[in-house]
Amino acid sequence: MIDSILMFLAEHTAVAALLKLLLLVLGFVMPLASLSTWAERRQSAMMQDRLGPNRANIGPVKLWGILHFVADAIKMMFKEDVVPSKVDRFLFALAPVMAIAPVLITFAVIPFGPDLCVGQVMSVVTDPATCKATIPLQVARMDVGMLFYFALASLAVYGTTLAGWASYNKWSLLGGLRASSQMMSYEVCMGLSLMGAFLVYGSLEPNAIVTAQGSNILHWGIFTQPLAFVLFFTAAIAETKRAPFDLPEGEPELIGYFVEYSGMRFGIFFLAEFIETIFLSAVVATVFLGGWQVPGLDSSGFGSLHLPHLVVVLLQVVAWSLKILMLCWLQLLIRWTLPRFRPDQLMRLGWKQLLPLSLINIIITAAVVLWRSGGK
Amino acid sequence: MAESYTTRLDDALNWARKYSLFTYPFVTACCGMEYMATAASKYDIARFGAEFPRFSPRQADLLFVVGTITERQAPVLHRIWMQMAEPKYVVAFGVCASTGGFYQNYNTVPGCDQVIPVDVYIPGCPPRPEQVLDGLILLQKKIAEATTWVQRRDRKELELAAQSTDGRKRLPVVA
Amino acid sequence: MSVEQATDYGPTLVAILFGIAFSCVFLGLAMFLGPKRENAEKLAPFECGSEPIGSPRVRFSVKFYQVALLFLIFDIEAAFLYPWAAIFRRLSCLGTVIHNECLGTVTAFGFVEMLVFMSTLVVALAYVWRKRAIGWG
Amino acid sequence: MSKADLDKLVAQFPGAVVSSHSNFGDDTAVVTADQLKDVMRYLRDTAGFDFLVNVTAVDYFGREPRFEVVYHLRSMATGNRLRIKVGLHEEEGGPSAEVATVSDLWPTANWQEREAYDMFGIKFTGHPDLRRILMYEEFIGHPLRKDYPKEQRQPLIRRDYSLG
Amino acid sequence: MSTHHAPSTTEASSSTGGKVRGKIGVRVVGRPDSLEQRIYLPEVIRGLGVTAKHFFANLFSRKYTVTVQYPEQKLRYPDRNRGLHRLMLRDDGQVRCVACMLCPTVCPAHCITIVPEETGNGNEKRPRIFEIDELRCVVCGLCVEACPCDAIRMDSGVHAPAVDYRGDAIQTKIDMLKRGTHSVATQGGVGPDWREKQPTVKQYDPPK
Amino acid sequence: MSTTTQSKTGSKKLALGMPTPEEITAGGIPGISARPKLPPDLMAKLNNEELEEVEDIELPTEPMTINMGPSHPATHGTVRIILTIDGETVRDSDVQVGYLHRCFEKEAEAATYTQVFPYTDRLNYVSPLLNNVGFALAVEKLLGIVDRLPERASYIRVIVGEISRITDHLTCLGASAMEVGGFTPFLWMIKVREWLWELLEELTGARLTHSYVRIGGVAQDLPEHFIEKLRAVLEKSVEVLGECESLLVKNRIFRDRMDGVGTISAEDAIAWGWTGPCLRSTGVPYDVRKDHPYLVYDRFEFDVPVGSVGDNYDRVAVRLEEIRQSMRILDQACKQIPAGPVLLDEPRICMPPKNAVYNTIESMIGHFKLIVDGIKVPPGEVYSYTEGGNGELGFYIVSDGSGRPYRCHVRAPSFIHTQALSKLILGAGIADIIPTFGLINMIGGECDR
Repeated sequence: MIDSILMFLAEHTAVAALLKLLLLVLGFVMPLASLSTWAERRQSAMMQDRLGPNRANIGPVKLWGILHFVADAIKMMFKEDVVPSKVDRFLFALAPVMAIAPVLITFAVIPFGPDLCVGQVMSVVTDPATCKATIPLQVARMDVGMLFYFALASLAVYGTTLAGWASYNKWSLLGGLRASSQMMSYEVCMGLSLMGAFLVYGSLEPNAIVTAQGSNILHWGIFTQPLAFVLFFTAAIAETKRAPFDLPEGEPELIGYFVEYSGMRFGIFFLAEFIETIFLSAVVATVFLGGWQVPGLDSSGFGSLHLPHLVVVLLQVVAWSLKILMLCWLQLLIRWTLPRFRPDQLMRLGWKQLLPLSLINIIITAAVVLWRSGGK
Repeated sequence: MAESYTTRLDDALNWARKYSLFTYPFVTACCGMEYMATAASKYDIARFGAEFPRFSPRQADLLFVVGTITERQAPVLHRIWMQMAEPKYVVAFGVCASTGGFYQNYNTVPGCDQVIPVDVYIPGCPPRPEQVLDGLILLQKKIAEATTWVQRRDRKELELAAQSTDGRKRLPVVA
Repeated sequence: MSVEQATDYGPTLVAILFGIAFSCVFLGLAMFLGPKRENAEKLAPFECGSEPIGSPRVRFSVKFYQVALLFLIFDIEAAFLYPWAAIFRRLSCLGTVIHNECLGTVTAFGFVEMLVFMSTLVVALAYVWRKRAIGWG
Repeated sequence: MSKADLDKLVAQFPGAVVSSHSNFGDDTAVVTADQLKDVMRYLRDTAGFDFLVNVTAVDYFGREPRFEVVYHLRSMATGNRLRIKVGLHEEEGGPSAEVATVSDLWPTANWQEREAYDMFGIKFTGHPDLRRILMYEEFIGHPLRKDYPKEQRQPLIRRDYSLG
Repeated sequence: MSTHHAPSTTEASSSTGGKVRGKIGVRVVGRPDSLEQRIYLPEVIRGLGVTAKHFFANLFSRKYTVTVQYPEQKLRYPDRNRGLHRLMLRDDGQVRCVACMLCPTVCPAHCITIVPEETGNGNEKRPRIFEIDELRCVVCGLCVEACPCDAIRMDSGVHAPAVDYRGDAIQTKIDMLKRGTHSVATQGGVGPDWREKQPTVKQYDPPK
Repeated sequence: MSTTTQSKTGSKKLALGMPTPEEITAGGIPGISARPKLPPDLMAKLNNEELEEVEDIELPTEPMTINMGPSHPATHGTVRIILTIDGETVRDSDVQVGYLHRCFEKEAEAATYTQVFPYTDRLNYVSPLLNNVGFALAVEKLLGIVDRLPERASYIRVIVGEISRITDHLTCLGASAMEVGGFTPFLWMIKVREWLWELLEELTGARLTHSYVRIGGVAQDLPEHFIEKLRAVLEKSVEVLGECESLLVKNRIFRDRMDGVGTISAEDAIAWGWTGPCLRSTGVPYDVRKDHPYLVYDRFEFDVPVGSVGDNYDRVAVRLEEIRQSMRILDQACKQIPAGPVLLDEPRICMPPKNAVYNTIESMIGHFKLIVDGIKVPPGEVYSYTEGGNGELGFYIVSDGSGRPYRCHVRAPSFIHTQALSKLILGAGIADIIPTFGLINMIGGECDR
């Protein structure tokens, strides 16, 4: 029964993609994004010696305040939708879509688990290549996967810039301008800093990168490309406009590029930021932390300890989730620790420090790869 | 039957609203120090889900009028209140915002309710964080019971109340 | 079955449609669910509670556009590096590559080619650096 | 404290100093309005009183001269302090009291003179930007004058919501 | 133009007349700029370490957490805390206030309203109406200081509650008497002194 | 309902003598030459010339006028800055204060000297006790009782004043940190402030608006174990301060935000009338406590921290060091404090002890007279100055012999510092306004009074 369903999915990739997308977005990303709004509040509270939201309850159910984000969501949904009279109505409405849709779409290229061997879910699979049919645990597998990611990520800049411009508000305009300059500057660094990893793993396809890293922790990107890890992580936080790079919002300075947005439209920007955090964690996990790989766990199990295929896959999916959670935590820790950059310092950091460093990283990596490929 | 569903929906909405109060702190004066203290670790207004200060009236639900309102400030306050998205609530934080306190002179507004409708008044000069939290809890209660100014206005209760001679409407003593 | 070279773009299309539909549904819901109570002040832009002076639609600093131009140049140049990175091993090997190891002679062709290409990038960067085009208005 | 400075000032400007005293240890010289600028320039450049601590005014309602503008000076080198006062007449319905600005000698006087103008209606001639500073432009009158009632408000906006 | 003190001298002298005093110790604050700081990362990581330490310590043992869960968990206010007003009682349970009008006189906010009436007992008076508008009270405590017969106090240990009608904030005589206790500050007796030791009379116990 | 005064306002504007171009370019006047108020067309011309000087080739851009405040998160709701910006660079600014003008001076004229204390609390509401002390000293100078103050009262005034100074600096630094994005150190600093407030509440009965000092002394003696508790709190505080420092001054990002921003030279600072930590950041070691010692400040050993550059970083560092120095003073004061009365025994000035009021008719009469008429202060004028949280806090009081001040003027350091703001932010970015404004530490209550 299960096998036949899986077989059907293996054959109809579009249906499978939709299902996986629903599973990924509705089952993982959205809950996680919502939860991370709560996590951010609780985590920042813990860092600041306080408790954080813990009151919202439905009858006796309190759930450590998790319900606060439910309240937030419902409230925003039913909040008045103010569209000031002088805004550009179309662009005003388009901006939140442009902010959230690209991030949701790019999740398609992230592999959240290994290929599922149809028909052998309960048995031990030693070589995945021998499977009759597979369902990749990745919505869309493209050989230009990372390029697709960069293309869409740079679309997200439109969301903020349009929001800033369409609002007919000077503060938001400044926020939008800051956002566009910042995101464009760091886009370049981001692409160039990942180049080293592409050189090492010889592919642009995320799943291929993960597979190439293998279960040996020393082959993971963080050890083969430590400089690139730092550069990319920095650039990517800047790209997602999180503190210390949250200049477009920069509340005490500009109030934010979404000054004029109310209710759910504002909520979407709010949510998009958290989704971007998760997405950034996913990319970092994929390229630098071995994606769904578990140290020492091959497709047959831990060394001589053989495990059924389904268990292996589940373990790997869980490992992937844990890596993402950890990276989200790290980002929140950074957010609540560091002060904000100033625009000119931000540009200086991006163009004059990160960019040259990433160029050097490429050259060194290429040289090493060249030297190593001589091999024996 | 349909009515009971809408009541249920309203209850759910009010529940959500009371636990998700994004505040617009209209901080002008001394009370701002206690506002900080309330937001800080010891009293932690975040426990009630009201820790997000939003400096845009579009995104805020609760206007905290913190401190003295002067004649010069009054139009600003009024504009911000007008620009807030519905539903919106107002808390007068401290005696200056409530009645002007001991500033009765040519440039102070004797209470911000001269300019905007107020749902909850918090006494104290400045109020202790405990009093602020009391005020917040009272506001949450009012939201849940749907007796805030905005909710009563939407039900057109205020016009009726203006005509009747309600026993609750005692005038404050003015010396 | 190995990773096929011919990519199936169907799932990608599904993802794009899903992303757009998802966000539009959200937005649409929000538009209709909230109460509406408009007044002239509410529809005016918010500027810290003051009356706005002048319009935000001004010809603002050219610095912002400079960044956009720089981005265009550098990003396009960087885009050429992606395929190079992906096939770097094949470029630097005069034989077949199996498991990341070259079975033939190693050649520095790909490396040198990249250096030449990248030097244009570096020169451009040095130029804008000197011209102080990097920065903020 | 700086009685010597006071004496020197009197010797330098015999016509300008109307009176002087050192009550409560505060050395004070009352000078005439037309020579104020010269006195102040002398004090700043020659006598070493380079720090203008404070400028304010007092309304002695019903007394002549009605207004007094008070300057407090300090010497950063010696720590000596000096108070200079100028009496200003203003007749009911007549032109407002006038005195030369010192904001070109000390930029710090700029706002303080604006404040005195705002609160008392004293005009500082030559001041680059004599606008109201604490009150709003629509306000009529000068609130710190003794004849301005303390509680006379001039609301810009008002609608009483206190009864619901 | 000015001869202000040079910042580099550690003992700049300034010769004001008047009081004798020692030399001024001047300390120039440093502007450390080590390599470690200049390359961002080490100090950033150290900073993250500090906050992470707080995070884990608070997560597992609430080590640094200082939050008071207010409505459930109430702190006891110090004895001198100025809270809600209360009116003290005589031995016979009557209000101590003799309507001398000192407290409305001294109150800078004019929040006290007293309407006196004759007690019919000699020349003594008592308040017919004694109201305090807590929404105007600035909690300065001058009324307590001014009261010549220890009738009004603010040491009730409770704070004024938040209200939703302006009128609800008015404390009436009955409200304030409910919090009152007997005072020993009778004529000829020894009473509590706001300047000396803490009063030893029975404290009002605020309701839980 | 706006009143119909609009039509009359036009005529009230005075025709002003504009400074001639020679006056502007002569520039012998530090500070004021930097930003003359010119007609807009001339201003625009000047700005464009400036632009051409700075950049070689530049397309003409339109300056944008933008309101920062009154209700902007960084302006604390009490100041409005009208900025003319080009990109993010400030080309011109008009700082407008007065949004919190609560008429302290008018209120003081209507209040007895004792009733003024609650008003002084709300001047610089971050360090109320320093204002209390300042006002009390001014009236005491007028009464001629400064030298007769009980010693214990003077020590208590020093102790509460220094605690207040610490809370003032903590709030200033914390808020500045928050505004550049360091929310965590802000909350930690507020945590420390909370400990100090708890102490002050135990002493005075209120957390923030203490109205504790009285003419001739203080209202109440120290409670039991106050000194021990103070020591314990200071010990804890040092630890937290160290942590905050590691997140702020040692952090490169924070340093970058502060270094070289809002720089002012010592000459300019003096010309602009700056005092306090802001003046000291430029290297001028002027501290009223050292230069004109009052109370018992001449008995303590402490240093005056000064900066060397006069930028925002120096203002941060000076304040941090001042917190340490205040702790040093507190430590010495705790050791030296003698026993004795805390209020002058002078029936015409100070309230008699309560049990005397209850028991003796003379005290009762004196008590009534003091409250109804206020303290009778001999006619005269006095200017008294102390070191407030922000600088020289002066009270200029004119008495006509009655129980209420005839005129009570405050020399508010915030007001004077804020004047220089538009000079400091000229040519800086919008992002620089925030720390500069924050570290000038403009306190609405004090600035607008």
